[in-house]
Amino acid sequence: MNIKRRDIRDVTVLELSGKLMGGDDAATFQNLVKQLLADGRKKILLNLGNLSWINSTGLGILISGYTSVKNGGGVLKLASVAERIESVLMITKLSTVFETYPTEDEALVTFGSE
Amino acid sequence: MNIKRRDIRDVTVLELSGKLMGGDDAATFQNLVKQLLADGRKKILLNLGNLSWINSTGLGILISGYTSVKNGGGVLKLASVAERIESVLMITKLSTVFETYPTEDEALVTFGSE
Amino acid sequence: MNPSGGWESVELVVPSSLEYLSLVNAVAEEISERLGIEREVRDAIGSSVIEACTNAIEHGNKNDRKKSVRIRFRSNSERLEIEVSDQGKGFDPDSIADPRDPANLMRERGRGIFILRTFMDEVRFAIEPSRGTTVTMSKKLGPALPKEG
Amino acid sequence: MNPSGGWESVELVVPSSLEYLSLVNAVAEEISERLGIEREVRDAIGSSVIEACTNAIEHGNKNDRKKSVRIRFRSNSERLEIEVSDQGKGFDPDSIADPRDPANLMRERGRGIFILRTFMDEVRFAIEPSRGTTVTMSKKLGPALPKEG
Ligand SMILES: Nc1ncnc2c1ncn2[C@@H]1O[C@H](COP(=O)(O)OP(=O)(O)O)[C@@H](O)[C@H]1O
Ligand SMILES: Nc1ncnc2c1ncn2[C@@H]1O[C@H](COP(=O)(O)OP(=O)(O)O)[C@@H](O)[C@H]1O
Repeated sequence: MNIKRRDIRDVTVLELSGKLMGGDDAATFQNLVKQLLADGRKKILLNLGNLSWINSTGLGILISGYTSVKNGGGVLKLASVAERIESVLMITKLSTVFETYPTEDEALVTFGSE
Repeated sequence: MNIKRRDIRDVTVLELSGKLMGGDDAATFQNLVKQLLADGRKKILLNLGNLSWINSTGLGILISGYTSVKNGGGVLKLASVAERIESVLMITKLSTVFETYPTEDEALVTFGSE
Repeated sequence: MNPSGGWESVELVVPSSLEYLSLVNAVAEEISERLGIEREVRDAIGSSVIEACTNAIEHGNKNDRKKSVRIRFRSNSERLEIEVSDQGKGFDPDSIADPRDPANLMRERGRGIFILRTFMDEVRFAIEPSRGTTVTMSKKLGPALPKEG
Repeated sequence: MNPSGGWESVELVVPSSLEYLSLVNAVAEEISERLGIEREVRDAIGSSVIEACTNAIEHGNKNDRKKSVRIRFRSNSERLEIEVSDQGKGFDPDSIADPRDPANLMRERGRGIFILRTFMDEVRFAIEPSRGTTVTMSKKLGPALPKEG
Protein backbone atom coordinates (compact mmCIF):
# COMPACT_ATOMS: atom_id res chain seq x y z
CA MET A 1 0.00 0.00 0.00
CA ASN A 2 1.05 3.57 -0.71
CA ILE A 3 -0.45 6.62 0.95
CA LYS A 4 -0.64 10.11 -0.51
CA ARG A 5 -1.70 12.90 1.82
CA ARG A 6 -3.54 16.08 0.83
CA ASP A 7 -4.98 18.66 3.21
CA ILE A 8 -8.18 20.31 2.07
CA ARG A 9 -8.87 22.99 4.64
CA ASP A 10 -9.34 21.09 7.91
CA VAL A 11 -9.91 17.74 6.26
CA THR A 12 -6.94 15.45 5.66
CA VAL A 13 -7.43 13.27 2.62
CA LEU A 14 -5.38 10.06 2.54
CA GLU A 15 -5.29 8.37 -0.86
CA LEU A 16 -4.54 4.69 -0.41
CA SER A 17 -3.30 2.79 -3.44
CA GLY A 18 -2.14 -0.75 -4.21
CA LYS A 19 -3.44 -3.33 -1.79
CA LEU A 20 -4.08 -3.15 1.92
CA MET A 21 -3.10 -6.44 3.47
CA GLY A 22 -1.27 -6.35 6.71
CA GLY A 23 2.46 -6.83 7.09
CA ASP A 24 4.07 -3.38 7.19
CA ASP A 25 0.83 -1.69 6.18
CA ALA A 26 -0.59 -1.87 9.71
CA ALA A 27 2.22 0.08 11.40
CA THR A 28 2.53 2.58 8.53
CA PHE A 29 -1.14 3.44 8.72
CA GLN A 30 -1.39 3.50 12.51
CA ASN A 31 1.62 5.77 12.86
CA LEU A 32 0.29 8.18 10.28
CA VAL A 33 -3.11 8.34 11.99
CA LYS A 34 -1.49 8.92 15.40
CA GLN A 35 0.64 11.71 13.98
CA LEU A 36 -2.39 13.39 12.42
CA LEU A 37 -4.29 13.27 15.71
CA ALA A 38 -1.26 14.61 17.57
CA ASP A 39 -1.17 17.50 15.07
CA GLY A 40 -4.81 18.21 15.78
CA ARG A 41 -6.01 17.02 12.36
CA LYS A 42 -9.11 15.15 13.35
CA LYS A 43 -11.14 15.06 10.12
CA ILE A 44 -9.81 12.24 8.02
CA LEU A 45 -11.09 11.05 4.66
CA LEU A 46 -9.72 7.84 3.17
CA ASN A 47 -9.96 7.88 -0.61
CA LEU A 48 -9.86 4.21 -1.61
CA GLY A 49 -10.29 4.83 -5.35
CA ASN A 50 -6.88 3.41 -6.19
CA LEU A 51 -6.92 0.54 -3.75
CA SER A 52 -7.27 -2.57 -5.87
CA TRP A 53 -8.00 -5.04 -3.13
CA ILE A 54 -8.00 -5.62 0.59
CA ASN A 55 -7.90 -8.70 2.79
CA SER A 56 -9.39 -9.19 6.23
CA THR A 57 -6.14 -8.01 7.82
CA GLY A 58 -6.56 -4.82 5.78
CA LEU A 59 -10.09 -4.46 7.13
CA GLY A 60 -8.59 -4.71 10.60
CA ILE A 61 -6.22 -1.85 9.76
CA LEU A 62 -9.15 0.32 8.68
CA ILE A 63 -11.00 -0.51 11.89
CA SER A 64 -8.05 0.27 14.11
CA GLY A 65 -7.69 3.60 12.31
CA TYR A 66 -11.38 4.31 12.74
CA THR A 67 -11.23 3.50 16.44
CA SER A 68 -8.10 5.61 17.08
CA VAL A 69 -9.63 8.60 15.33
CA LYS A 70 -12.94 8.23 17.15
CA ASN A 71 -11.23 7.87 20.53
CA GLY A 72 -9.20 10.97 19.71
CA GLY A 73 -12.42 12.93 19.16
CA GLY A 74 -12.22 12.93 15.37
CA VAL A 75 -14.05 11.40 12.42
CA LEU A 76 -12.85 9.04 9.71
CA LYS A 77 -14.88 8.48 6.54
CA LEU A 78 -14.40 6.60 3.27
CA ALA A 79 -14.79 7.70 -0.34
CA SER A 80 -14.56 6.04 -3.79
CA VAL A 81 -14.64 2.48 -2.54
CA ALA A 82 -14.14 0.00 -5.41
CA GLU A 83 -16.82 -2.66 -5.87
CA ARG A 84 -14.58 -5.51 -4.79
CA ILE A 85 -13.85 -3.78 -1.47
CA GLU A 86 -17.43 -2.55 -1.06
CA SER A 87 -18.74 -6.09 -1.20
CA VAL A 88 -16.35 -7.23 1.53
CA LEU A 89 -17.51 -4.31 3.70
CA MET A 90 -21.13 -5.27 3.01
CA ILE A 91 -20.94 -8.93 3.93
CA THR A 92 -18.95 -8.24 7.10
CA LYS A 93 -21.43 -5.47 8.06
CA LEU A 94 -18.52 -3.03 8.31
CA SER A 95 -20.57 -0.91 5.93
CA THR A 96 -22.65 -0.07 9.01
CA VAL A 97 -19.55 1.21 10.76
CA PHE A 98 -17.90 3.31 8.05
CA GLU A 99 -19.60 6.36 6.61
CA THR A 100 -18.97 5.92 2.90
CA TYR A 101 -19.40 8.30 -0.07
CA PRO A 102 -19.22 7.62 -3.81
CA THR A 103 -16.78 10.48 -4.45
CA GLU A 104 -14.30 12.55 -2.52
CA ASP A 105 -16.25 15.75 -3.19
CA GLU A 106 -19.46 14.31 -1.84
CA ALA A 107 -17.60 13.21 1.27
CA LEU A 108 -15.82 16.52 1.80
CA VAL A 109 -19.00 18.57 2.16
CA THR A 110 -20.24 16.29 4.93
CA PHE A 111 -17.40 17.14 7.30
CA GLY A 112 -18.69 20.65 7.93
CA SER A 113 -16.20 23.51 7.95
CA GLU A 114 -14.63 25.14 10.95
CA MET B 1 -6.50 -12.78 -31.04
CA ASN B 2 -9.38 -10.65 -32.27
CA ILE B 3 -9.44 -8.85 -35.61
CA LYS B 4 -11.39 -5.71 -36.44
CA ARG B 5 -11.53 -4.69 -40.09
CA ARG B 6 -11.85 -1.16 -41.41
CA ASP B 7 -11.59 -0.09 -45.05
CA ILE B 8 -10.01 3.28 -45.65
CA ARG B 9 -10.38 3.88 -49.37
CA ASP B 10 -8.38 1.08 -51.02
CA VAL B 11 -6.45 0.19 -47.89
CA THR B 12 -7.84 -2.48 -45.56
CA VAL B 13 -6.82 -1.90 -41.98
CA LEU B 14 -6.85 -4.97 -39.74
CA GLU B 15 -6.66 -4.18 -36.04
CA LEU B 16 -5.27 -7.18 -34.19
CA SER B 17 -5.85 -7.33 -30.44
CA GLY B 18 -5.10 -9.74 -27.62
CA LYS B 19 -2.22 -12.08 -28.33
CA LEU B 20 -1.10 -13.73 -31.55
CA MET B 21 0.10 -17.19 -30.74
CA GLY B 22 -0.88 -19.95 -33.08
CA GLY B 23 -3.66 -22.41 -32.43
CA ASP B 24 -6.80 -21.11 -34.15
CA ASP B 25 -5.17 -17.77 -34.90
CA ALA B 26 -3.27 -19.13 -37.90
CA ALA B 27 -6.32 -20.31 -39.84
CA THR B 28 -8.41 -17.27 -38.89
CA PHE B 29 -5.78 -14.90 -40.18
CA GLN B 30 -4.90 -16.87 -43.33
CA ASN B 31 -8.55 -17.20 -44.33
CA LEU B 32 -9.17 -13.52 -43.88
CA VAL B 33 -6.13 -12.59 -45.97
CA LYS B 34 -7.17 -15.01 -48.73
CA GLN B 35 -10.66 -13.53 -48.76
CA LEU B 36 -9.30 -10.01 -49.01
CA LEU B 37 -7.07 -10.95 -51.95
CA ALA B 38 -9.97 -12.73 -53.65
CA ASP B 39 -12.00 -9.53 -53.24
CA GLY B 40 -9.22 -7.57 -54.89
CA ARG B 41 -8.22 -5.76 -51.69
CA LYS B 42 -4.47 -5.87 -51.97
CA LYS B 43 -3.32 -3.06 -49.69
CA ILE B 44 -3.31 -4.36 -46.18
CA LEU B 45 -2.24 -2.54 -43.05
CA LEU B 46 -1.96 -4.46 -39.79
CA ASN B 47 -2.47 -2.18 -36.81
CA LEU B 48 -0.81 -4.01 -33.91
CA GLY B 49 -1.46 -1.27 -31.33
CA ASN B 50 -3.69 -3.50 -29.22
CA LEU B 51 -1.71 -6.68 -29.58
CA SER B 52 -0.18 -7.27 -26.17
CA TRP B 53 2.24 -10.02 -27.11
CA ILE B 54 3.21 -12.47 -29.79
CA ASN B 55 5.15 -15.73 -29.79
CA SER B 56 7.28 -17.19 -32.58
CA THR B 57 4.25 -19.06 -33.94
CA GLY B 58 2.54 -15.68 -34.18
CA LEU B 59 5.53 -14.33 -36.10
CA GLY B 60 5.05 -17.24 -38.48
CA ILE B 61 1.43 -16.19 -38.98
CA LEU B 62 2.51 -12.67 -39.87
CA ILE B 63 5.07 -14.02 -42.33
CA SER B 64 2.62 -16.33 -44.02
CA GLY B 65 0.23 -13.39 -44.38
CA TYR B 66 2.99 -11.24 -45.79
CA THR B 67 3.98 -13.92 -48.29
CA SER B 68 0.39 -14.57 -49.42
CA VAL B 69 -0.25 -10.88 -49.98
CA LYS B 70 3.03 -10.41 -51.83
CA ASN B 71 2.42 -13.44 -54.04
CA GLY B 72 -1.04 -12.08 -54.74
CA GLY B 73 0.49 -8.84 -56.00
CA GLY B 74 -0.35 -6.80 -52.92
CA VAL B 75 1.43 -5.14 -50.01
CA LEU B 76 1.19 -5.75 -46.28
CA LYS B 77 2.60 -3.25 -43.79
CA LEU B 78 2.59 -2.86 -40.02
CA ALA B 79 1.68 0.09 -37.81
CA SER B 80 1.73 0.87 -34.05
CA VAL B 81 3.89 -2.06 -33.06
CA ALA B 82 4.25 -2.28 -29.27
CA GLU B 83 7.79 -2.30 -27.87
CA ARG B 84 7.65 -5.91 -26.73
CA ILE B 85 6.74 -7.07 -30.24
CA GLU B 86 9.13 -4.63 -31.91
CA SER B 87 12.06 -6.11 -30.03
CA VAL B 88 11.17 -9.63 -31.17
CA LEU B 89 10.99 -8.38 -34.77
CA MET B 90 14.36 -6.71 -34.34
CA ILE B 91 16.32 -9.65 -32.98
CA THR B 92 14.87 -12.04 -35.56
CA LYS B 93 15.65 -9.52 -38.35
CA LEU B 94 12.01 -9.65 -39.39
CA SER B 95 12.16 -5.88 -39.03
CA THR B 96 14.00 -5.98 -42.37
CA VAL B 97 11.05 -7.79 -43.93
CA PHE B 98 8.10 -5.79 -42.63
CA GLU B 99 7.63 -2.16 -43.51
CA THR B 100 6.66 -0.67 -40.16
CA TYR B 101 5.24 2.73 -39.19
CA PRO B 102 4.79 4.32 -35.77
CA THR B 103 1.14 5.23 -36.43
CA GLU B 104 -1.66 4.14 -38.70
CA ASP B 105 -1.86 7.57 -40.32
CA GLU B 106 1.82 7.60 -41.17
CA ALA B 107 1.43 4.16 -42.74
CA LEU B 108 -1.71 5.04 -44.69
CA VAL B 109 -0.08 7.80 -46.73
CA THR B 110 2.64 5.43 -47.90
CA PHE B 111 0.26 3.14 -49.76
CA GLY B 112 -0.42 5.69 -52.51
CA SER B 113 -4.00 6.19 -53.64
CA GLU B 114 -5.66 4.72 -56.66
CA MET C 1 -10.72 -23.36 -21.22
CA ASN C 2 -11.66 -26.96 -21.16
CA PRO C 3 -13.36 -28.40 -24.21
CA SER C 4 -12.83 -31.97 -23.00
CA GLY C 5 -15.41 -31.50 -20.25
CA GLY C 6 -13.25 -33.20 -17.61
CA TRP C 7 -11.39 -31.55 -14.78
CA GLU C 8 -8.41 -29.43 -15.65
CA SER C 9 -6.06 -28.00 -13.08
CA VAL C 10 -3.52 -25.26 -12.55
CA GLU C 11 -1.19 -25.33 -9.59
CA LEU C 12 0.74 -22.50 -8.00
CA VAL C 13 3.28 -22.84 -5.19
CA VAL C 14 4.56 -19.73 -3.43
CA PRO C 15 6.75 -18.97 -0.41
CA SER C 16 4.95 -18.02 2.81
CA SER C 17 5.11 -14.28 2.56
CA LEU C 18 2.22 -11.85 2.16
CA GLU C 19 4.11 -10.23 -0.72
CA TYR C 20 3.04 -13.12 -2.89
CA LEU C 21 -0.66 -12.41 -2.39
CA SER C 22 -0.74 -10.15 -5.45
CA LEU C 23 0.63 -12.95 -7.59
CA VAL C 24 -2.03 -15.27 -6.21
CA ASN C 25 -4.66 -12.64 -6.92
CA ALA C 26 -3.40 -12.17 -10.48
CA VAL C 27 -3.58 -15.91 -11.13
CA ALA C 28 -7.08 -16.18 -9.65
CA GLU C 29 -8.17 -13.23 -11.80
CA GLU C 30 -6.68 -14.69 -14.96
CA ILE C 31 -8.24 -18.10 -14.38
CA SER C 32 -11.70 -16.78 -13.53
CA GLU C 33 -11.62 -14.42 -16.48
CA ARG C 34 -10.69 -17.29 -18.79
CA LEU C 35 -13.59 -19.30 -17.44
CA GLY C 36 -15.90 -16.48 -18.49
CA ILE C 37 -16.85 -15.68 -14.90
CA GLU C 38 -18.46 -12.28 -14.45
CA ARG C 39 -16.79 -9.40 -12.60
CA GLU C 40 -18.72 -9.65 -9.35
CA VAL C 41 -18.17 -13.38 -8.94
CA ARG C 42 -14.52 -13.01 -9.94
CA ASP C 43 -14.10 -10.48 -7.13
CA ALA C 44 -15.73 -12.86 -4.66
CA ILE C 45 -13.43 -15.68 -5.75
CA GLY C 46 -10.37 -13.42 -5.61
CA SER C 47 -11.23 -12.21 -2.11
CA SER C 48 -11.78 -15.78 -0.93
CA VAL C 49 -8.49 -17.07 -2.32
CA ILE C 50 -6.68 -14.14 -0.75
CA GLU C 51 -8.24 -14.88 2.66
CA ALA C 52 -7.38 -18.57 2.49
CA CYS C 53 -3.80 -17.75 1.48
CA THR C 54 -3.44 -15.05 4.13
CA ASN C 55 -4.41 -17.65 6.74
CA ALA C 56 -2.10 -20.29 5.25
CA ILE C 57 0.81 -17.83 5.29
CA GLU C 58 0.17 -16.21 8.68
CA HIS C 59 -1.48 -18.87 10.83
CA GLY C 60 -0.47 -22.07 9.05
CA ASN C 61 3.12 -21.41 8.03
CA LYS C 62 3.77 -18.58 10.55
CA ASN C 63 5.32 -16.37 7.84
CA ASP C 64 8.20 -18.81 7.44
CA ARG C 65 9.36 -18.11 3.85
CA LYS C 66 10.98 -21.51 3.69
CA LYS C 67 7.58 -23.12 3.96
CA SER C 68 5.35 -22.90 0.94
CA VAL C 69 1.67 -22.50 0.20
CA ARG C 70 0.18 -24.57 -2.58
CA ILE C 71 -2.89 -23.32 -4.45
CA ARG C 72 -4.66 -25.62 -6.86
CA PHE C 73 -7.39 -24.38 -9.21
CA ARG C 74 -9.48 -27.19 -10.68
CA SER C 75 -12.35 -26.55 -13.03
CA ASN C 76 -14.80 -28.33 -15.21
CA SER C 77 -17.76 -26.90 -17.05
CA GLU C 78 -19.81 -26.81 -13.86
CA ARG C 79 -17.54 -25.53 -11.16
CA LEU C 80 -14.28 -24.04 -10.06
CA GLU C 81 -12.69 -25.66 -7.05
CA ILE C 82 -9.77 -24.05 -5.24
CA GLU C 83 -7.55 -25.83 -2.76
CA VAL C 84 -5.14 -23.93 -0.51
CA SER C 85 -2.66 -26.00 1.51
CA ASP C 86 -0.18 -25.05 4.20
CA GLN C 87 2.22 -26.99 6.41
CA GLY C 88 0.85 -25.76 9.74
CA LYS C 89 -0.75 -27.32 12.80
CA GLY C 90 -4.35 -26.65 11.89
CA PHE C 91 -7.21 -25.28 13.99
CA ASP C 92 -10.86 -25.86 14.76
CA PRO C 93 -12.96 -24.32 12.01
CA ASP C 94 -16.15 -24.86 14.01
CA SER C 95 -15.02 -22.46 16.72
CA ILE C 96 -15.05 -19.42 14.43
CA ALA C 97 -17.27 -16.64 15.82
CA ASP C 98 -19.57 -14.54 13.63
CA PRO C 99 -17.71 -11.28 12.99
CA ARG C 100 -21.02 -9.49 12.41
CA ASP C 101 -22.12 -9.96 16.02
CA PRO C 102 -22.23 -6.58 17.73
CA ALA C 103 -19.70 -7.93 20.23
CA ASN C 104 -17.25 -8.72 17.41
CA LEU C 105 -17.99 -6.00 14.88
CA MET C 106 -15.18 -3.69 15.95
CA ARG C 107 -12.56 -6.42 16.38
CA GLU C 108 -9.54 -6.08 14.17
CA ARG C 109 -9.34 -9.74 13.21
CA GLY C 110 -11.54 -12.77 12.72
CA ARG C 111 -13.17 -12.15 9.32
CA GLY C 112 -11.16 -14.34 6.95
CA ILE C 113 -13.00 -17.62 7.25
CA PHE C 114 -16.33 -15.83 7.38
CA ILE C 115 -15.51 -14.09 4.09
CA LEU C 116 -14.67 -17.25 2.21
CA ARG C 117 -17.63 -19.12 3.67
CA THR C 118 -19.92 -16.29 2.56
CA PHE C 119 -18.51 -15.83 -0.94
CA MET C 120 -18.02 -19.45 -1.94
CA ASP C 121 -20.69 -22.11 -2.44
CA GLU C 122 -18.91 -24.80 -0.48
CA VAL C 123 -15.95 -24.72 1.90
CA ARG C 124 -14.27 -27.76 3.45
CA PHE C 125 -11.29 -27.98 5.79
CA ALA C 126 -9.01 -31.00 5.86
CA ILE C 127 -6.74 -30.68 8.84
CA GLU C 128 -3.88 -33.06 9.48
CA PRO C 129 -1.82 -31.63 12.33
CA SER C 130 1.25 -33.56 11.20
CA ARG C 131 1.06 -32.40 7.57
CA GLY C 132 -0.93 -29.22 7.40
CA THR C 133 -4.28 -27.71 6.56
CA THR C 134 -6.05 -27.79 3.20
CA VAL C 135 -9.02 -25.52 2.59
CA THR C 136 -11.12 -26.55 -0.40
CA MET C 137 -13.61 -24.00 -1.68
CA SER C 138 -15.84 -24.26 -4.68
CA LYS C 139 -18.02 -22.02 -6.77
CA LYS C 140 -20.68 -23.11 -9.24
CA LEU C 141 -20.21 -21.73 -12.71
CA GLY C 142 -23.02 -20.24 -14.72
CA PRO C 143 -23.43 -21.04 -18.41
CA ALA C 144 -20.99 -18.35 -19.55
CA LEU C 145 -18.74 -18.38 -22.58
CA PRO C 146 -14.97 -18.24 -22.16
CA LYS C 147 -13.42 -14.97 -23.23
CA GLU C 148 -11.71 -14.91 -26.62
CA GLY C 149 -8.47 -13.30 -27.38
CA MET D 1 10.85 -10.05 -2.70
CA ASN D 2 13.55 -11.88 -0.89
CA PRO D 3 15.13 -10.15 2.06
CA SER D 4 16.77 -13.37 3.23
CA GLY D 5 19.17 -13.24 0.29
CA GLY D 6 18.79 -16.95 -0.53
CA TRP D 7 16.90 -18.49 -3.40
CA GLU D 8 13.16 -18.23 -3.36
CA SER D 9 10.91 -20.01 -5.80
CA VAL D 10 7.46 -19.91 -7.31
CA GLU D 11 6.10 -22.86 -9.23
CA LEU D 12 3.29 -22.97 -11.74
CA VAL D 13 1.88 -26.11 -13.35
CA VAL D 14 -0.52 -25.79 -16.29
CA PRO D 15 -2.17 -28.18 -18.76
CA SER D 16 -0.60 -28.44 -22.23
CA SER D 17 -2.74 -26.00 -24.10
CA LEU D 18 -1.70 -22.71 -25.69
CA GLU D 19 -4.65 -21.04 -23.93
CA TYR D 20 -2.63 -21.10 -20.73
CA LEU D 21 0.16 -18.97 -22.21
CA SER D 22 -1.52 -15.78 -21.06
CA LEU D 23 -1.59 -17.08 -17.51
CA VAL D 24 2.12 -17.92 -17.78
CA ASN D 25 2.78 -14.46 -19.18
CA ALA D 26 0.83 -12.82 -16.34
CA VAL D 27 2.84 -14.74 -13.74
CA ALA D 28 6.15 -13.91 -15.42
CA GLU D 29 5.13 -10.23 -15.55
CA GLU D 30 4.07 -10.16 -11.91
CA ILE D 31 7.27 -11.84 -10.74
CA SER D 32 9.61 -9.65 -12.81
CA GLU D 33 7.76 -6.54 -11.73
CA ARG D 34 8.10 -7.53 -8.09
CA LEU D 35 11.81 -8.05 -8.57
CA GLY D 36 12.03 -4.46 -9.77
CA ILE D 37 13.05 -5.47 -13.28
CA GLU D 38 12.67 -2.70 -15.83
CA ARG D 39 10.10 -2.81 -18.64
CA GLU D 40 12.43 -3.79 -21.48
CA VAL D 41 14.01 -6.69 -19.60
CA ARG D 42 10.61 -7.79 -18.34
CA ASP D 43 9.44 -8.00 -21.96
CA ALA D 44 12.48 -10.05 -22.90
CA ILE D 45 11.86 -12.43 -20.01
CA GLY D 46 8.15 -12.68 -20.85
CA SER D 47 8.88 -13.45 -24.50
CA SER D 48 11.43 -16.10 -23.53
CA VAL D 49 9.13 -17.86 -21.08
CA ILE D 50 6.36 -17.82 -23.67
CA GLU D 51 8.67 -19.42 -26.28
CA ALA D 52 9.86 -22.11 -23.90
CA CYS D 53 6.27 -22.90 -22.89
CA THR D 54 5.04 -22.88 -26.50
CA ASN D 55 7.68 -25.50 -27.29
CA ALA D 56 6.90 -27.54 -24.18
CA ILE D 57 3.19 -27.54 -25.08
CA GLU D 58 3.48 -28.09 -28.84
CA HIS D 59 6.64 -30.12 -29.35
CA GLY D 60 7.17 -31.69 -25.94
CA ASN D 61 3.65 -32.58 -24.83
CA LYS D 62 2.08 -32.54 -28.34
CA ASN D 63 -0.85 -30.43 -27.13
CA ASP D 64 -2.03 -33.26 -24.89
CA ARG D 65 -4.00 -31.39 -22.21
CA LYS D 66 -3.61 -34.32 -19.85
CA LYS D 67 0.12 -33.71 -19.78
CA SER D 68 1.30 -30.70 -17.88
CA VAL D 69 4.01 -28.09 -18.18
CA ARG D 70 5.82 -27.03 -15.04
CA ILE D 71 7.39 -23.58 -14.80
CA ARG D 72 9.63 -22.75 -11.87
CA PHE D 73 10.82 -19.20 -11.19
CA ARG D 74 13.77 -19.03 -8.81
CA SER D 75 15.36 -15.80 -7.80
CA ASN D 76 17.94 -14.40 -5.48
CA SER D 77 19.33 -10.89 -5.35
CA GLU D 78 21.56 -11.56 -8.35
CA ARG D 79 19.48 -13.47 -10.82
CA LEU D 80 16.19 -14.86 -11.96
CA GLU D 81 16.27 -18.42 -13.19
CA ILE D 82 13.34 -19.96 -15.01
CA GLU D 83 12.88 -23.67 -15.60
CA VAL D 84 10.29 -25.00 -18.05
CA SER D 85 9.68 -28.76 -18.05
CA ASP D 86 7.61 -30.97 -20.29
CA GLN D 87 7.05 -34.72 -20.54
CA GLY D 88 8.15 -35.10 -24.16
CA LYS D 89 10.85 -36.99 -26.03
CA GLY D 90 13.32 -34.14 -26.35
CA PHE D 91 15.36 -32.96 -29.35
CA ASP D 92 18.84 -31.87 -30.30
CA PRO D 93 19.27 -28.21 -29.32
CA ASP D 94 22.58 -27.99 -31.21
CA SER D 95 20.85 -28.59 -34.52
CA ILE D 96 18.87 -25.35 -34.42
CA ALA D 97 19.51 -23.20 -37.52
CA ASP D 98 19.91 -19.42 -37.37
CA PRO D 99 16.52 -17.96 -38.34
CA ARG D 100 18.21 -14.74 -39.50
CA ASP D 101 20.04 -16.51 -42.33
CA PRO D 102 18.65 -15.26 -45.64
CA ALA D 103 17.71 -18.87 -46.45
CA ASN D 104 15.60 -19.06 -43.27
CA LEU D 105 14.32 -15.52 -42.91
CA MET D 106 10.95 -16.15 -44.55
CA ARG D 107 10.30 -19.49 -42.88
CA GLU D 108 7.22 -19.62 -40.74
CA ARG D 109 8.81 -21.50 -37.88
CA GLY D 110 12.14 -21.99 -36.19
CA ARG D 111 12.54 -18.84 -34.08
CA GLY D 112 11.58 -19.97 -30.57
CA ILE D 113 14.90 -21.23 -29.29
CA PHE D 114 16.75 -18.42 -31.02
CA ILE D 115 14.56 -15.89 -29.21
CA LEU D 116 15.20 -17.28 -25.76
CA ARG D 117 18.89 -17.73 -26.41
CA THR D 118 19.09 -14.10 -27.52
CA PHE D 119 17.04 -12.59 -24.73
CA MET D 120 18.35 -14.57 -21.78
CA ASP D 121 21.89 -14.57 -20.36
CA GLU D 122 22.20 -18.32 -20.09
CA VAL D 123 20.12 -21.18 -21.51
CA ARG D 124 20.61 -24.87 -20.73
CA PHE D 125 18.67 -27.89 -21.95
CA ALA D 126 18.39 -31.05 -19.89
CA ILE D 127 16.87 -33.73 -22.05
CA GLU D 128 15.86 -37.10 -20.67
CA PRO D 129 13.94 -38.90 -23.39
CA SER D 130 12.19 -41.10 -20.83
CA ARG D 131 11.09 -38.21 -18.61
CA GLY D 132 11.02 -35.03 -20.64
CA THR D 133 12.86 -31.83 -21.44
CA THR D 134 13.74 -29.06 -19.03
CA VAL D 135 14.91 -25.71 -20.35
CA THR D 136 16.65 -23.57 -17.75
CA MET D 137 17.15 -19.93 -18.60
CA SER D 138 18.60 -17.22 -16.45
CA LYS D 139 18.85 -13.48 -16.43
CA LYS D 140 21.18 -11.38 -14.30
CA LEU D 141 19.43 -8.79 -12.21
CA GLY D 142 20.63 -5.23 -11.92
CA PRO D 143 20.69 -3.44 -8.59
CA ALA D 144 17.06 -2.33 -8.76
CA LEU D 145 14.63 -1.79 -5.93
CA PRO D 146 11.50 -3.92 -5.65
CA LYS D 147 8.31 -2.06 -6.36
CA GLU D 148 6.24 -1.01 -3.38
CA GLY D 149 2.55 -1.30 -3.11
N1 LIG E 1 -4.65 -22.25 7.81
C1 LIG E 1 -4.75 -22.09 9.13
N2 LIG E 1 -3.90 -22.70 9.98
C2 LIG E 1 -4.01 -22.53 11.32
N3 LIG E 1 -4.94 -21.77 11.90
C3 LIG E 1 -5.82 -21.13 11.12
C4 LIG E 1 -5.79 -21.25 9.71
N4 LIG E 1 -6.80 -20.52 9.19
C5 LIG E 1 -7.43 -19.95 10.23
N5 LIG E 1 -6.86 -20.31 11.42
C6 LIG E 1 -7.29 -19.93 12.78
O1 LIG E 1 -8.62 -19.44 12.72
C7 LIG E 1 -8.70 -18.10 13.23
C8 LIG E 1 -9.72 -17.29 12.45
O2 LIG E 1 -9.27 -17.07 11.15
P1 LIG E 1 -9.89 -15.91 10.28
O3 LIG E 1 -11.37 -16.02 10.31
O4 LIG E 1 -9.26 -15.96 8.94
O5 LIG E 1 -9.50 -14.57 11.02
P2 LIG E 1 -8.05 -13.96 11.33
O6 LIG E 1 -7.09 -14.59 10.39
O7 LIG E 1 -8.23 -12.51 11.11
O8 LIG E 1 -7.77 -14.30 12.75
C9 LIG E 1 -7.29 -17.57 13.13
O9 LIG E 1 -7.03 -16.58 14.07
C10 LIG E 1 -6.45 -18.81 13.37
O10 LIG E 1 -6.30 -19.06 14.73
N1 LIG F 1 10.51 -28.90 -25.60
C1 LIG F 1 10.75 -29.48 -26.80
N2 LIG F 1 10.52 -30.80 -26.99
C2 LIG F 1 10.75 -31.39 -28.16
N3 LIG F 1 11.24 -30.74 -29.23
C3 LIG F 1 11.49 -29.42 -29.14
C4 LIG F 1 11.27 -28.72 -27.92
N4 LIG F 1 11.63 -27.44 -28.11
C5 LIG F 1 12.04 -27.35 -29.39
N5 LIG F 1 11.96 -28.53 -30.02
C6 LIG F 1 12.37 -28.82 -31.41
O1 LIG F 1 13.19 -27.79 -31.88
C7 LIG F 1 12.66 -27.20 -33.04
C8 LIG F 1 12.93 -25.71 -33.07
O2 LIG F 1 12.21 -25.06 -32.06
P1 LIG F 1 11.97 -23.51 -32.15
O3 LIG F 1 13.26 -22.83 -32.38
O4 LIG F 1 11.23 -23.11 -30.92
O5 LIG F 1 11.06 -23.29 -33.43
P2 LIG F 1 9.60 -23.83 -33.75
O6 LIG F 1 8.96 -24.20 -32.47
O7 LIG F 1 8.94 -22.69 -34.43
O8 LIG F 1 9.80 -25.00 -34.67
C9 LIG F 1 11.19 -27.53 -33.03
O9 LIG F 1 10.62 -27.58 -34.30
C10 LIG F 1 11.18 -28.90 -32.36
O10 LIG F 1 11.45 -29.90 -33.30
